[in-house]
Amino acid sequence: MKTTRIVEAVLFASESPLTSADIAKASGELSAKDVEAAIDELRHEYERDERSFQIYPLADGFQILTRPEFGPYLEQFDSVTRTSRLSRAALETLAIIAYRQPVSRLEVEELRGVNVAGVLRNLQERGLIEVVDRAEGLGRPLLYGTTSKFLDHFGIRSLEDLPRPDELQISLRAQE
Amino acid sequence: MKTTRIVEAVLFASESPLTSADIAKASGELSAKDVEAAIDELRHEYERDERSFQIYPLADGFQILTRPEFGPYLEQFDSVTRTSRLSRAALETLAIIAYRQPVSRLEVEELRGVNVAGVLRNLQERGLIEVVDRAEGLGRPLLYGTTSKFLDHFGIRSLEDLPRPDELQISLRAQE
Amino acid sequence: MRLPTPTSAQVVRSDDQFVVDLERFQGPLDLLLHLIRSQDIDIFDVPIADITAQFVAAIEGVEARLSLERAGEFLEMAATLVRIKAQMLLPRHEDLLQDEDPRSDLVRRLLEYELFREIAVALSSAEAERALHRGKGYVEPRPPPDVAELPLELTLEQLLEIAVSLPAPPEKRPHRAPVRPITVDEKIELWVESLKRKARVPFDWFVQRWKTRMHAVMSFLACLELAKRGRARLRQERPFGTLWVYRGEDDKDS
Repeated sequence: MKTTRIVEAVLFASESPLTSADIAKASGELSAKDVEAAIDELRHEYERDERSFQIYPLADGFQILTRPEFGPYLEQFDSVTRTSRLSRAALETLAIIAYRQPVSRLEVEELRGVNVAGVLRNLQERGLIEVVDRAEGLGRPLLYGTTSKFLDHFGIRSLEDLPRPDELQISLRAQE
Repeated sequence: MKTTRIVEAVLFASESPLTSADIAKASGELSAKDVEAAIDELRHEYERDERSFQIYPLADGFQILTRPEFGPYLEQFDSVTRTSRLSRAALETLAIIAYRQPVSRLEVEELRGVNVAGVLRNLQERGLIEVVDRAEGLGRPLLYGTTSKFLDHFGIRSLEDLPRPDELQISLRAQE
Repeated sequence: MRLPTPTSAQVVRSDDQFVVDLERFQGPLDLLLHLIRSQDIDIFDVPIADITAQFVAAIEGVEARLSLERAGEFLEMAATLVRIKAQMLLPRHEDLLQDEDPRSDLVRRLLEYELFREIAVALSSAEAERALHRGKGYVEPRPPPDVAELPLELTLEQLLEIAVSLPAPPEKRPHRAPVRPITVDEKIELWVESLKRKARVPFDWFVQRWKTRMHAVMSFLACLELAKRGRARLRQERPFGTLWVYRGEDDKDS
């Protein structure tokens, strides 16, 4: 196996920067000097081929990084692709809150059969639910409801506009 | 900026497989088709230049991975993460979920003849399965399915690429 | 690397007794399949009396060897085998077509389990193959976009579909009394909490989720009380427009 290829594989797969001496351990026949020569060769190849990555010498060794000029593309990529698709757990929780609000965490957990603390936090961060009241009784647990952002998202004016077909089983305290 | 360079940068800066449609979002002027053409070109370049990595189709998308022949060299580096192998119980459970999804815990237990609550929790924590639906009927039990991380873990392109049961040795034995 | 599938080495005959390392088996189906396959028995014509005897011998003392739950799984299978054995002894009707072989259900389960066991082996080698490849080890950290800013991919139809799929709430006494006293103080507390998080809150938004008029009245009285104390300001741009409740600037209480 060619030295440059081994060095490239190690640099690619490593989570942290590696010194030439570290990299040399990949194979019994390698010296730190061989590794440095290989890195020079690779750097030259990447430059010549206009690769979008390069090997950079850092304080504690070498690391392959994306070239800085691609930063804006990565940012654009992040902001568009990381759209908030809700998990099944989050969707179920949101549905329960939408149809049964104001509702306590305990009640949601009884309906879903699992702990929902993390999911509630997530939905709160997204601005879809909020604390709207406190229940009577022991510890006066927080009660959750949906936000105006929730209504806006679905283009409905008020909670009364939420469809309530007959087969809906989780509702319908709201109709008292 | 050349399309191939942008595509390369986005793939290079990702820890998990990306679909061509997602990659296209890095720039307003790209289509999924452009991205696929760029990936073909990059694959060809990496092959020609004998790079130690290649772009592989994986989990309904693409990811840059080191070539298999470098596996042994990478094993000795602490800074290269190793994914732990799954137990036989986990593999059998995953096999059933992969082929029968969406499937309830009860169905999995009937097929394996053992309780699988712990295994399911474990697989869920590892992100290999998730709740995808609820069944009809009493209590509306949760139904499980595999995630894209499942495909990634086993190097599978898409669910359709799973070996068909009739391709497996065993069904032949059953017909004897 | 392949899975450690049970081999005949795990069953040792000593004094006409099977000594089986049960830990190596995934469960009763795995053990039963092993007994059948390792002896080249035709799975469609299993000598049920022999196999039952072997199975029972193999799991002897299982309660002490495995956890209660795992032991239960083996014992349940033993009971099933004994029942099938008994059914086989019963005289069968002449009308054979109608009369299903008592073993057929078990055979179907065994074949199905064997299929998945085989798939698991295939998955295991796929796993090993995949483990030879490594992804990029280090990816420059990028600031995560603010989740609250991201467009949410969810339609009302999807939400409804999820809502419909949810089970009915368990029948039991209601969590709260149907009518509960509503006090101004309670509403004041609520407004204060709310105004801590937001500079202004529309009055409507706050009362619309309760249908009873009493809530609206108490909420309004609470606002007036807070305004009096200087902890809130009320503003309405035009008649019948939105009534906004602002956080008070001269918060006398604090």
